[in-house]
Parts: sequence; C-alpha cells; structure tokens
Amino acid sequence: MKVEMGLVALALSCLVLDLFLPKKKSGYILANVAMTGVALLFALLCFEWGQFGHAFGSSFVQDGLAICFKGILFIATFFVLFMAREYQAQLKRGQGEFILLILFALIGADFIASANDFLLFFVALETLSVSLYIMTAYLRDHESSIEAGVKYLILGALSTAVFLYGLSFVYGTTGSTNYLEIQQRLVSSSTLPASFIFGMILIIASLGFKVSAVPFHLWVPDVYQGAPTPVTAFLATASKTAGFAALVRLVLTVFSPAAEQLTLLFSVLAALTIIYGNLGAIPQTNIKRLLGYSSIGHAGYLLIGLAVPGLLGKEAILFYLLSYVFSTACAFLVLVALAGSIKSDAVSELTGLSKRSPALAAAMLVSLMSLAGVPPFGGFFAKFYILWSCMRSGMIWLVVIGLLNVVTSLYYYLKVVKVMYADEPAPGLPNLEVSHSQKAMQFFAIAGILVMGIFQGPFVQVAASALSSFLTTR
Amino acid sequence: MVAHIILFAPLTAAVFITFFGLRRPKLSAGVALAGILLSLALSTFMFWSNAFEVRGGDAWIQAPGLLVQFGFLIDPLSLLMLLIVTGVGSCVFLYSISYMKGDTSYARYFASLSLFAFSMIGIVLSNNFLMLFVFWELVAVSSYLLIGFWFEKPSAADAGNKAFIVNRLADFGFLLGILYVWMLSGAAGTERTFNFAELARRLPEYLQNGTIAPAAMTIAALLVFCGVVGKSAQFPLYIWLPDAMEGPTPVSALIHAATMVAAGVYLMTRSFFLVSASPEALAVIANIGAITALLAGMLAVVQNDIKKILAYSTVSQLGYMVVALGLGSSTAAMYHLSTHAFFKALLFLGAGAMIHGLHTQDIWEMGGLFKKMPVTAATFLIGTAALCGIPPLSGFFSKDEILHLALEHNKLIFGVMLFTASLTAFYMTRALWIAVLGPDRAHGHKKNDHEHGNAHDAPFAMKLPLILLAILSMIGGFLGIPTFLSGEHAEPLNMTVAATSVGAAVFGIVFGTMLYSKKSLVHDPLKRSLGTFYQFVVKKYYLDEFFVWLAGLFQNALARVFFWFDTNVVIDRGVNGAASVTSSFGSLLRRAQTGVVQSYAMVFAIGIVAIVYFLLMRS
Amino acid sequence: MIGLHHYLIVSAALFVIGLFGLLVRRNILMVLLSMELILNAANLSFVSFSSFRGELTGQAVVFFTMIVAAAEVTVGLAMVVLLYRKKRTTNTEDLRSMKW
Amino acid sequence: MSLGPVSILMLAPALGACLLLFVPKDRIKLIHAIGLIAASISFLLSIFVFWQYDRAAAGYQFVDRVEWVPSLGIAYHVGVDGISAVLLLMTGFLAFSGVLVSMSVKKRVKEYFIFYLFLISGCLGTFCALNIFFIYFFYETAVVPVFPLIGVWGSGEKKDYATMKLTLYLTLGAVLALVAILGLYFAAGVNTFDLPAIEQAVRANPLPLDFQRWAFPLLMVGFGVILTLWPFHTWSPMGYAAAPTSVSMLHAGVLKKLGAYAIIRLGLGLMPAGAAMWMPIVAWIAAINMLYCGLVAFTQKDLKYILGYSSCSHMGYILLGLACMTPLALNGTLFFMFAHGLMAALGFALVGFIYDQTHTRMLKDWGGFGKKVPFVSVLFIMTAMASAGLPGFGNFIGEMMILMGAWDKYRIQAVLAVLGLVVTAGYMLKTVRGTMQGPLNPSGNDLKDATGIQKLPYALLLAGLLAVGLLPSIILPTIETGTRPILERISHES
Amino acid sequence: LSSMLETSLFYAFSLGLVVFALGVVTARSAVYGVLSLVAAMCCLAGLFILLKAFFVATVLVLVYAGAILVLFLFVVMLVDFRSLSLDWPSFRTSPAIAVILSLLLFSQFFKVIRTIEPTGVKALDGTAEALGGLLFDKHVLPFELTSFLILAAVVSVVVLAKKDAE
Repeated sequence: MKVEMGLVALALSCLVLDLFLPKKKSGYILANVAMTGVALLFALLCFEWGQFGHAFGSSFVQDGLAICFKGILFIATFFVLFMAREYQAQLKRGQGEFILLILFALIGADFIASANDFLLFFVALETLSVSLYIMTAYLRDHESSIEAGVKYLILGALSTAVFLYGLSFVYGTTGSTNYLEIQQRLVSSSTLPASFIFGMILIIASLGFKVSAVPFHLWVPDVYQGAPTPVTAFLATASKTAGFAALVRLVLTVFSPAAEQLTLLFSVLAALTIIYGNLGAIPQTNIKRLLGYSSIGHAGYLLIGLAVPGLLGKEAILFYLLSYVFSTACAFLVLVALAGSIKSDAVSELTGLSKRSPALAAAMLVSLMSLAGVPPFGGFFAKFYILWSCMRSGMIWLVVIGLLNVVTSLYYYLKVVKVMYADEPAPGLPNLEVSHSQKAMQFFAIAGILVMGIFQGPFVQVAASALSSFLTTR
Repeated sequence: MVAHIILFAPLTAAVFITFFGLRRPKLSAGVALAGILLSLALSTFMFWSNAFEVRGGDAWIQAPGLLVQFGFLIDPLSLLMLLIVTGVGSCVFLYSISYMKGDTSYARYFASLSLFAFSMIGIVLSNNFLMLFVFWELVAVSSYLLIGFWFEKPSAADAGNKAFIVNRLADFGFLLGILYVWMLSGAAGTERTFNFAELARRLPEYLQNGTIAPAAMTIAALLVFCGVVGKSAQFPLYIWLPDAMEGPTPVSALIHAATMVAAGVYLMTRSFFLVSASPEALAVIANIGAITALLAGMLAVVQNDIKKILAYSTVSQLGYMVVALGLGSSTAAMYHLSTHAFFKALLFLGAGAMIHGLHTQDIWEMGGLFKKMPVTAATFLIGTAALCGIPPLSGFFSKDEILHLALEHNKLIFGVMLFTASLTAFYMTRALWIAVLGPDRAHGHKKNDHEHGNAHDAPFAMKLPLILLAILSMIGGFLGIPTFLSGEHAEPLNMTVAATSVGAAVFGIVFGTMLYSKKSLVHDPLKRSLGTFYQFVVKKYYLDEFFVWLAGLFQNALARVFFWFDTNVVIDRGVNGAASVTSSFGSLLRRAQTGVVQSYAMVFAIGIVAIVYFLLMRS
Repeated sequence: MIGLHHYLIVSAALFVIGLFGLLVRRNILMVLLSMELILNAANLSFVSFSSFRGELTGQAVVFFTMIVAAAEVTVGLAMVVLLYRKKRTTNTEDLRSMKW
Repeated sequence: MSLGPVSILMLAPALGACLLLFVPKDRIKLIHAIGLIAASISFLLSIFVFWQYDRAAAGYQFVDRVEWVPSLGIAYHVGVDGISAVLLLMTGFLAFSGVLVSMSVKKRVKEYFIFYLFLISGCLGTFCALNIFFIYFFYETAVVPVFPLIGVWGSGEKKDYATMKLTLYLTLGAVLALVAILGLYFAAGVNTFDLPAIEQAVRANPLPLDFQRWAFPLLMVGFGVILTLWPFHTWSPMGYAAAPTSVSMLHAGVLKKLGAYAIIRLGLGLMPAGAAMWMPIVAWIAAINMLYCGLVAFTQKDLKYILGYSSCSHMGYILLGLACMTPLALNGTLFFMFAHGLMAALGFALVGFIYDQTHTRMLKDWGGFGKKVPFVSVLFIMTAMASAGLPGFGNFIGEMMILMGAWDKYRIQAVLAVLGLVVTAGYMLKTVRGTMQGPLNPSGNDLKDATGIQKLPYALLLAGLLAVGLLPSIILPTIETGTRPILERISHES
Repeated sequence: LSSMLETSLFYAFSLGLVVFALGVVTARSAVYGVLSLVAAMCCLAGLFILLKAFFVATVLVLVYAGAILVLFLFVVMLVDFRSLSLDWPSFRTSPAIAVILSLLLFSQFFKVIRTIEPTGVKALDGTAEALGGLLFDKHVLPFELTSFLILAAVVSVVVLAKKDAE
C-alpha cells in the first residue's frame, strides 16, 4: 500500500503545486516532479517485493504479479511523463493539469493491477478511462483530437456499461464481487452456470476493448491517430498493460473454472487480432495510426498468453509487455522529439530521417525492429517466449498464424525504415537537434530493449517468481 | 620422384612467370623453355633407364567411400606419349621464342604454354580416371587460354569459347562414363576405384563371371568415348578444331595437332580394356572414325587458309587413329599418333614460318617460297610427303598398318580409308602447289608489297625445330614404336595393302598436280566443276549451323522460357500475387474502419452476440 | 408472483433499447442519453440480484455506477460543448476525418 | 566466466560495431581501422580454431557455456565441431575480405560498418551456436541488417523492391523453420534447446515419425528459402544485383550456407527419418535448381544477375548433396559450401570492383577489359572457371563428391547435375567473353587495375579456393569428423 | 405490500420504464429526450423501491432528476439542436441491422436469464445505514478512489469546456 499512498500523495501534491506555479512553466516543473516521484516510487515498489498480502478485506492484493504489472506501468508512465514534458509547446493550455491527469490515470491503472475485487477494479478502471478520455481530447485546436476524444468516450462508456452488465451476472450467479470468493463458490458448485459464462463474456468483451482485441478494437486507430502523442503512448503502453493486468488476474482467479472456454475464446480472439492488426497496418500512411494497428497486432500476441492454460503464458505476457513498453515508448519518444518539426504524422514526414538526425532514426529503427520481433531486441524473445508457451499447449495453428504475421509486420515496419534510411530528405530541410535529455531517454529505452533481448534470463525468472508468488499469496 | 619433376617443372615455370615474369619477357621465355627441356631430359632419362612404375601414389581426395589417388602410371604407352609431348613441346617452345617476339603478352603466352605442358604431361602420367579428368579439364583451359590468346580479336575469343564449350559438352559424357566405370568397379562389393591398373584387372573379370552385363561395358565404353569425340575432334564435335586455328600457330602445332587432340586417342588406349570388351562399342567407334576421316578430308579440299587445311587434315588423321582403335588395335592408333605428331607439328610450324614471313594465311596469296624461304619450303615438302604416306616416310608405315587392319576387319571402312588417303594426298598437293611451289601470287592483289617482298627464311630458333621435326618425320617409321608399345615384333609389311595405299596417294598427288600446277591459276577450279556439292562442303555440311541452332534452342528458347517463367510466373503471379492478396486483404479490413463511431459500436455488439452464440448457445 | 426473472428481463429490455439508441442515433447528446439507459439496465440487474440474493454489495455497485455515470456524462458533455464550438455540429457522421 | 576463442571470434565484430557507435562519423580512417581489426580478430581466430581443432577427439570443442534462460532450456552455448570449424573458417575469410572490400564504400561509412559488422557476427554466431535458440537468434540477426545495407547503399532502380523482397522471403523462411524448431523442442522431450543434449536424446529415442514427417519439410523449406530452393529463389538474383559489393559477397558466400548448415544440423542430424521421406523431392528440386537457374543465367544482361542466378544454380548441388544423405555426398556438400563461399564472394567482389569505376553492370557496356585490368580479369576468368567446376578449385572436388554420392541414389539427377556443369561453363564463358575479351568498350577507357592492398582480398579468396582445390585434405578430414555423428544417426534411423 | 399490488406496480413501472426508454431513443428533440430519461429514471426508482433498495432509489432520483438533468439541459441550451430530426443515420440499412442485433441480443439475454435459479426472496433492506456500513468498511478503497474520478471530471470541464481567456 505504501506505493499507492505515495502515488496519491504525489498526485495531490502536484495538484496543490499547480496552483502556485506560473502557468507557463507549471507543466514542465510538474512533469519533472512527477517523473522524480514515479522513479522513487518505482524504487519503493521494488522494495515491496516479498511483502505480499491482502488488504481491505482482500479487495486489494499485493503479490508479485501486481508488483510486476505496476513496475511496467511505472516505467511506461515515466516515459509518458517525459513525453508530456517535451510536448508542452503543442499542448498550448492546461499543461499542469495534463500531468495531473497522467498521474490520475496511473493511480487508476495501479489499482487495477492490485484489485482483487470487482468493485475496486471498476472504480479504478473508470479513473483510468475518464482521465484518458479527457487527455485524448486535449488538443482543443485540433478537430482530430476532439473527434478521437468523442469516439473514445462513447465506445469507452459502452464498454463500461457492458462490463457492468456482465458483472451483474457474475455477481448474481455467485453473490460476491471478490475474485477469490467468486472462484471458490464456482469451484464448489458442480456445474458452471451459463449466466456466469455470459457475464464473463461481457466482462472479457469490455476488457478486450481496453486491450484492443478484435472485434472490440475499432476505436484504436482513430484514437491513436487523433490523440496527443504522449496520450497515444499512454494508451499503447500503460492502458494496455492495465488491461492485461486485469485480464491476467481475472483469468487466473475468477474465470479459472471456465478454463476450457477461455482457451477457445482467447485463441480465436488472438488469431483474429493478430491477423487484423498486422494486415490493417499494411496500407497505413500515418505513423501513429500505423502504430495503432501494430498495437492491435501486439495485443493479439499477448492474448495468446491468455489462451495458453497454466502460468507459463502469463509469464510470457509479463515479459512481452515490458519489452513492448520499451519498444513502443522508444518509437513515441522519437515522434515526440519530432513533434515540433514535422507538419503531420504522415510516414512521409520521416523521409531521410537518418540524414537529418541519425540518433532519432537509429532509435526508431531499434524500436521498430523490436516491435517486429527481430533479434537481438526484446521483441524477439517476447514473441518467442509467448509462442513457445503456445506450442507447449499444442496450439500449432496459432503459432503458425503468429509467426506468419511476424513477416507481415516486418513488411510495414521495414517500409518505415526504408523511408527513414533509404530515401533522401527533401532538399533544404535542416538537421534536427535533439536535446540531451531526449537522447538520454531514448538511450534508456534502447538499453531496455537490448537488455531484454540479450539477457532474457533474469526477466524470465522474475516473471516466473511473480506468478508463483501469486499462487502463494492467495 | 623423377615423374614428379617431369610433371611439375612446367607448372613451376608457369607459376614463376605469373608472379615474377610478367614484365620480363625474356626471362619468362627462358624459364618456360628450361622447364620443358628439363621435362624432356628426364623423360629421355626414364626412357633409357626403362623406369616403368605402376605405383599407387598418394591419396589426394580421401573420404568415406572415396579414394582418389595422385599417382603415376609409367609404362611404354605413357613413356612414348611423354616423349612426344615433351619432345614436340620443346620444339614448339623453342620455335615460339622467336615466333612470338614482340607480342605485348609474351610472358602470358609462355605461362599459358607451360601450363598446357604441365596439364598434358599430367594426362599422360595419371594412374586413374579422375586424375586424368582433372588434367583433361586443365588442358581444355590452357587450350582455351591459348586459342583466345589475342582475346581482343572477337574471332579469337569466340573460337576459344567454342573450343571450351564443345569440349565441355563432350566431357558431359566422359564424366558420366568415369562415374559409371567407378560404379562398375565396385560391382562385386569391393571398394570402388578409379585406378587404371585396378580397373583393367577387375572389369574383364567381372564381365567374365557375369557380375556386370556386357551392355554395361558398352555403355561405359561409349560414355568414355564421348570425351574422345570432343577432345580428339571426332564427328560431330570436330567443329571446334578449325576455329581453334585463331590461336598462335605454334600453339596450333603443339596443342591442336600433335598432343592435346591426340589425348583422346591416348585415353582410349589407356582404357582399352573397356572398349575391347564390347564389340558394339568398337563398331561405333570405328564408324565414327571413318566418317570423321572422310568428312574432314573433303573439307580440307575446299579450304583456302593454310592453317584450316592443316586443321581439317588433323581431324581427318585423328579419324584414322580412332578407326584403328575401333578396329581393335590401340598399337596402330598410337603408332599413327606418334608419326602424325611429328609431321603435323612440322607442317604447322612450317605454315607458321610462312605466315610469319608473309603475314597472310591465305594460300592464294602465297607462292614461290622455295626461293624466299628454302628451309621452310623443303621441310614443308617432307611433312607433306609424310602425311600423304609416301614410303619410306613415317606416315606411310603407320597409315599402312591401319589400312591393313581395316582390310582385315571391315572392307567398307577400308574403302573409305583408302579414299581418304587419296583425298589427303590430293589436298596436300593442292596446298603445296599453290602455297609453296606455285608462282608468287601476292603481287597481283595484295597491298603490303614491301613486307611480302622482304619475306625470307625464319631465324635459326625457328628453323631448328623444323629441321628436327623433319628428321623425325622421315625416320619415324623405323624407330620401332609398335614394338616398343606392344612388346611384339611388328608384322612385316603387307605388300598388297602397301601398294594400294601408295597407289591411292599417288593418284591423289597426280590429280592434284594436274589441277593446281598451272601458274596462271587464281581461283580454285573445283569450285566450278563441283558446283552445289562444293558449296555444301564449303559450308561445312551446315554442321555449325546445326549446333548454333541447337545452342539457340537451349539458350534462347528454353532459357528465355524459363526466364519468362521466372519473371512472370514465379515472381509476378506467385510472389507479388501473394503479397498483393495480403495487402488488399489489409485494405479490405480497414474498410471496417468507416470513421463513424456507431459502426464501431455495432461491430462491438456483433462481436458480443457472436461470442455468446459460439461459446454458450451452440452446444 | 413477480420473481427475479421478471426484473432481469426488464433490465435486458432496457439494455437493448439503450443499445439500439446508441447504435442508430447520430446526435452525440442522444447517444449519451442512450448510454444512461444501458448503465441503468445494469443497475436494475444489480439491484434485482442484490435483493433476491440477499446480498448488499450489488447496491453498493449501483452507487458507484451512478458516480461513474455522472463523471462520464460530465466529460461527454464537455466534449459536446467543445465540439460544437469548434465544428458547429454534434452529429457523429460529421466526425469521420479519421478512418481506414 | 571466461570467454573462449569461439566466443571472442563471434563477438568481436559485434563489439566493434558497438564501439563504432561512439566514433564520430567523419573519422573514416578510424572507422576503417576498427572494422578491420574486428574482422581480423575473427579471421585469425577462425584460423586458430580450425587449426587447433582436435580431429582425433572430434565432437564439440572450444565450448563456452553459460546458463541463459534456464527455465526454457536456453543457454549461451557455443563451440565447434568439424562442420562448424570449416564453415567458421570460410566466414572468417569472407568477413575479412568483405571488410577490406567495404573500404570502397564512400557514403555514410560509419553506419555501413556498423550494420556490416553485425551481419558478420550474426553469420559467425549461427555457425558456432550450440543451442537451437541461439542458432535461430543469430540467424535472424544476420538476415535483417541486410535490409538497410541494401536499401541505403544498394543500387539499381529495383533496389527497394529487391531488399524488401529479400528480407521478407528470408524471414518467412525463418518463421516456418521456427515452427519446426519449437515443435522439435517439445518432440525431443528433454525440455531444452541445447543441441548436444537434444542430439543425445535423439540418439537414445528418435523423434516420433509423425513429427518428423511434418517438421522436416517446414525446416527444409524454411531454411531452403535462403538456400534458394526453387521456386523460392527469386529474391536472390534481384537482391544481389541491388546489394553493395561486400554485402553480395557475404550474402552469396555465407548467408546461403547458413540455411544449408541449419538443414544439416537440425534436419539431417535430428530428423533423419523425416528427411528420408522428403529428400527424393528435394533431389528433383535440386536438379531444377541447377538447370533452370543455369539456363536463366544465360539470358541475363546484368552481370550481378548472372552471378546471382549462377549462385542459385550452384545451390542445386548443395541441395542434391543434402538429399543423398550418404557420407560421400554430405562431406562433398560441406566441401562445396566452403569452396562456393569463397568463389561466390570473389565473383561479386570482382564485378563490384569494376562496377565502382564504370557504374554500369550491363554486359553490353562491358567488353575487352582484360587488357585494361589484367589482374582483375585473370581472377575473374579463374572465378568463372571455378564456377564451371574446373579442377584445381575447391568447387570441383565438392561437385565430384556430390556427384559420386548422388550417383547411386539419384542417378537421373546426377546426370542432370553433370549437364548443369556444361550449362554453367556455357554462361560463364559467355560472360567472360562479353566482359574481358573482345574489343575494349569505351566505358572501360578509364579503368584502373587493382593495386597494392586492393589486391589483398581477392588474392586471399583465390588462395583459399586454390588451396582446398589442390589439397582437399586441408579441410576434408575435419569435415568428416563433423559429419560422422550425423551420418551415424542417419544410418541408425533408416 | 400485497403481492397483487406488487405485481401491478411492477408491470406499471416496467411498462413506464420501457415506454420512456423508447421515448429517449426516438425523441425528436433533445429536451424531450432528457425529460423522457428523467421519467424513465423515476420508473426505475419505483422498481428499486419494489426491490426494497430504498437508498439507491433515492440517490437515483436525486442524481438523475437533479444533477444529470440539469447538466443535459444546460448543454441543450448551450448548443443549437434545431437540426435534431436529421440525426438518423444516412446509411439506411444500419437501423435495420441495429434492430436485428438488438433482438438477437435480447433473445440471448432471455435464454441466459431463464437458466438462472429464481431462488431467494426480497429479504434485504437497502437502507442508507446498511449500505453506508458496506461502503465505509469493506469498500472504502473504491469509495476513496472515486474522488480522483470526480476530480478528473472536474478538471475535464475546466480544460475542455472553458473558453480561452483571450
């Protein structure tokens, strides 16, 4: 709980600080404060490893799984805060509040990772979502941003409603909202009531919306494209991580009695999602939209981890998410660094980037290659790990689909690489200057990608012990 | 060890020239000559000391199931061939020193020539099929390099390519033959071998006890013979040899008259155990030889280029040798090979001297040479006589042996051979009258008068080989070559055959003299009198056209079809098709992204309905 | 006798009506209103289950649902205002600058 | 943990590349020096490893092993056996000469060298990794840097298409193979990717036949793509034509062999029964490769296309050798792989050398260069001869062994293979005729021959080619120690 | 309450709920829509009372009739909704699909609901006291967390809807 308290304190102190800071600088300073706070809290989080247990009548749980997801969330938020700091000029107004909203969203996401009760989970989810709706529409001068906000809000609200309705059935069937209690009651009953499965489907649909699983994904490209870049980054990383944090815990607890149906459901969803995301990305010309489609594809790979029965798939999800966060963050760091000097988010704006700024191009290259799953980057082992676990459960067809789409994804990523490296920049464009702090952050992300890609062992070990601590903490 | 030195001396010379001699022409010529002379000296030493050896040699390629040796087989056959190669080789090297003087690539010439000598000696010394094949290919390369020596000249470059390709085509069969023989050698479950001695022991035995079928032997023999057809320029692959005359004349003398082209005959002799066991193969070989001899003889009649005349003559004489093989006597073949090496090398070198002096190869621009270059003319005359089979010159004896053989075995072939003998005499007489004895025709229609007028006998370095070879051509019949080879005493001359053959030769000479001794002759009188047939022969029986058509079939038709297939089917339809299906699928998918938020909600709802249906309602 | 099923069916009807409205109305305001219907369908379901199962948590959920609904409506209406100011429209069919 | 020579030779280029990241991009000489040092460390160590490899003891030597991801059975495990030792030697040769040739790259030198060194490391790593995961890891690492290398430094109007196609094809193959590899992990039932451990397990109980039946074709096609298995060959000529010289060298020389290596190691070594089921088909495809690609090479007008198709055609011999699964053919295949690596690299290097000066590779724009560049032209002719299977060069011995190995098993294909030699000679001579012989084409008026250090890479490659061609016993016994266990398993399972 | 009365009240409230709900989705004017919603919410509150969820019923009426109604009306005043009758989809088939979809969904709901055991009686009193105990004890964490939710909503109004100073 210390971390959560710290987080709340951080958010509130930022809120107060915002009142006293000069309008023009508040965003910058708050971002720095928040980054420092998040970094410290991350350290604190690490020290909480081992102190596992429940709180608030077991509606809050702190175990390895929660800590791992929180760690990923903190890293993602750290990147997003930095992006927000560099994005001040584009925001134009409400810079301080922007940082606040990121922290609110983090609070929501953080509680999602620890929630052991649907009630807490629901409120946390809404905290995250509402903050995101607002941030998505933050660029008031851009129609696309408002449009994205509206779309996200409407569909998000629908998904909330579907979630609630599903929850009511789960609650009605079992008479509880606590994960463990529900699981116990279901295990003790001889048959699995249809109403429970019905509720489960609705809940999964709603969470599928959050993690952008086909067919609940249609908001993704539009919202990713329209939202301010740091928000897109947040959606792609932290929000998705939160969704998977919830799904993993639910699959392991509440839904575990329906393992058979889950495997069927998630494997089909995973296949559809992988195919849709990767094929849909091919014709895209907007880099953020392209990353949106690609994030759908990645959600598909992550869903494979859910489809695989047992704990291995979930370990793979942890690894995958962290590597995905590093890679995606790296790509968005580049986009944010470019934000001031490109006219639009069209891929063609990156033409000749390697000439204009080798460092940015290299960061983008590493990030895209990692996303595509090319060794020696983290994305490779992530895919390998998850497909390995899938193969273990005998779903060869899913492995084949996953692998074939690696090729597809390589195609559209390489198209971007080609634009950056092979094409000549338009004459007269100046070289781009990248600040040291930006370089440092990119370096951090690249280092993460590389370390995860080469020294996979420790990460796998942490993931494994996270899952085993989940078992012992219950 | 001696054999090693014989083999590697020319190679060392070649390597030395490549690394150190490219800018030092004189040094490189000296080194090359030293190399071949060393080989000659040691060969002679071996000959005198009767140092026959049939050693296993060292393992060259050793792998499970395969042992290829690097070893020498030295017996009378290889020793004789070795002497011819190094002997004629030395003459040609010596001759080349002044013949090639002033050429910009003087050193390269000697390097290539030394490489050739190395490869040729390798063929002779090899104790197994694969090693022989290695050198067999190497002579092809050196021949390619030497034919295309003046590679800036398109015709020379083309000729080199043609020679190489035709030989490769023949080696297709030869290599299959080697593999086939290799397989047969293990028919009884023993370890397979390429070794000649071992094969000669095993194969007849296997044939005897039925381990291998007679047909198998025929196949093996004919496949190996394929190589001979290429290298020894037999019908229908002789087409490369006349073109090979684009190379420097000493090269033609050494490679394309005396040694390399004879390598095929040597090979057949070496592997005679294959052929002798198969009457069918023998018949095929004899017939091919006869056809070659006849066709090439006729071709020689219509040539105007002195080297081409000699080239076709070579082909024709090779036909004789092959006939001898086909009739079952390798000794006769080798006998004719030896004498032919002497007089044909002599003729080529003589022709070279004429070309050197007159700067033309057209016999109709020569003439009156006895005055200008008496030594050349005289040796040329001796060579001609030897070729025509005038007793007691060397050609008479060897040719007589073959005719005798033919008479005994196959009357038809005898007739053909006899006709060819007469044809030989005829075209050589023609060449002699027009190019050497006749009046100097160049003044009438040639521009470089001053050079022509200054034509004189070659320098000593060129004359010496001529004289040496002339001597050999004269006494070649008395050296006891058949005895040396077969160990038996030569049969006495069959007077009937001898008389017939001399008669045929004389007929040819007389007829030739009648036609071509006229001083006023400017054009070939045969052209008019033979009409269409003459044209047919001039066009080389359209055999080249046939091959061009065949090559075109492969190169243009089939290859183009494949290329078309590659670009339009494999790539376009297959690859791009798959790619475009994928990406159009992508475009199709994104149509779901209408932009209207309610349609997204609709899909969301449909998704729920579908999942509920499939997961809950269906069962 | 009115039982759990009756209430649940009413709630289902409410859900479906709300969904229908959400799917066919093109005015964002109407979409938000339909959304309220769906949310309250869930509320009804919760309360019925809570009542019939004798378990109070369901009603607690409803309490939170209303807070969430209020928050979402607030954000949604803020966006409507923003959108209207910017584009003079509240029709979702006009919001398709991003597609495909 | 102490790193053995194999680790060092494999990591040296990668470390060099990392070092280059911190070098300013205008310090060309320093960049060259680092690249050269890294490559020469690999080169010298590859010679050292080859030389020090104990043939009598055989097995895996110079082994470095560090647990990496224990729960998945992944360990950093490198070492060499007879096969790897020889292929590492070849890669060492090519890496060194490739870096030397790369010195002629003028644009964006730093990035070029970074990518190039990574490429080298990937190749070396594939050959020496003893953990299947790492084999795949390095294989992919080698495949992908080619994309920017061709995309940025390549030439020709189809460059973009070619490089995309190449990368996608190879990745497609790789993922197919990965399916088989993942299946292998579970089929072997020892819960490890460790190659020696799996080999041992397979020796005790062979993999299930059903598994072998479906996994082998995946592996064969997957790695066959990079081996230009017909009809998956079309990426190759196009890719080579677009690639810069040193990349073509490495790609044609080494990368193609990665595929063959993986098929031998994983396919023949672990699933011999599956291989036996499918190899008759492969043998036919091999024949198609040889003749079809050879004939297509006839029609080409661009020199690099000729070399590209020629290399596809030569891969037919490797495929045929693999298909035989007999000692002679397998040893011959590896021998041929070594020789072809050097030969292909030499060919591309020479064409590249002249192309750098003439800026055209069209046959019609070349001609008569023999007089202008005697050194290069002599080497070019020798390369052509080697390519045509002339004795004296390593290719000949490899081809002969393959032919003899194939003779008993696939006689028709063997006969077609011999015919393939004729075809090769045909287009190679045609090429020599069109480039080096005949009257001088004006485009070559300013040609300058290689001088001094420029000659080194060519001379080195040729020397290697001749050395193994004349004295096959340099590498043949080592190859044999490597193939023996594989052959034992083949005979055991058949 | 007698069962007869309860039954009739249930049907009355249910009918009202459905009718007003339909009124919401088919309203030709935003004001009608909002007012229909409030009416529907009142019916819903009636049902809640039948279910003895008194506290929730009260809050529902307060929230909807009070807060949300005002909010909506405020926006309706702010925004010009004269063209509301044109807000049906331009793509003619989508209402049909929506109808079919809704019916399908309803039938699925129906099937699922039928499987639920109708056990238990309304024995529970959802009073403020009882609920408060639950909220401030067991579910205090989500309760506290809602403050951030509301805070976020407040921020949204400030940053999104506030007119720029200039």
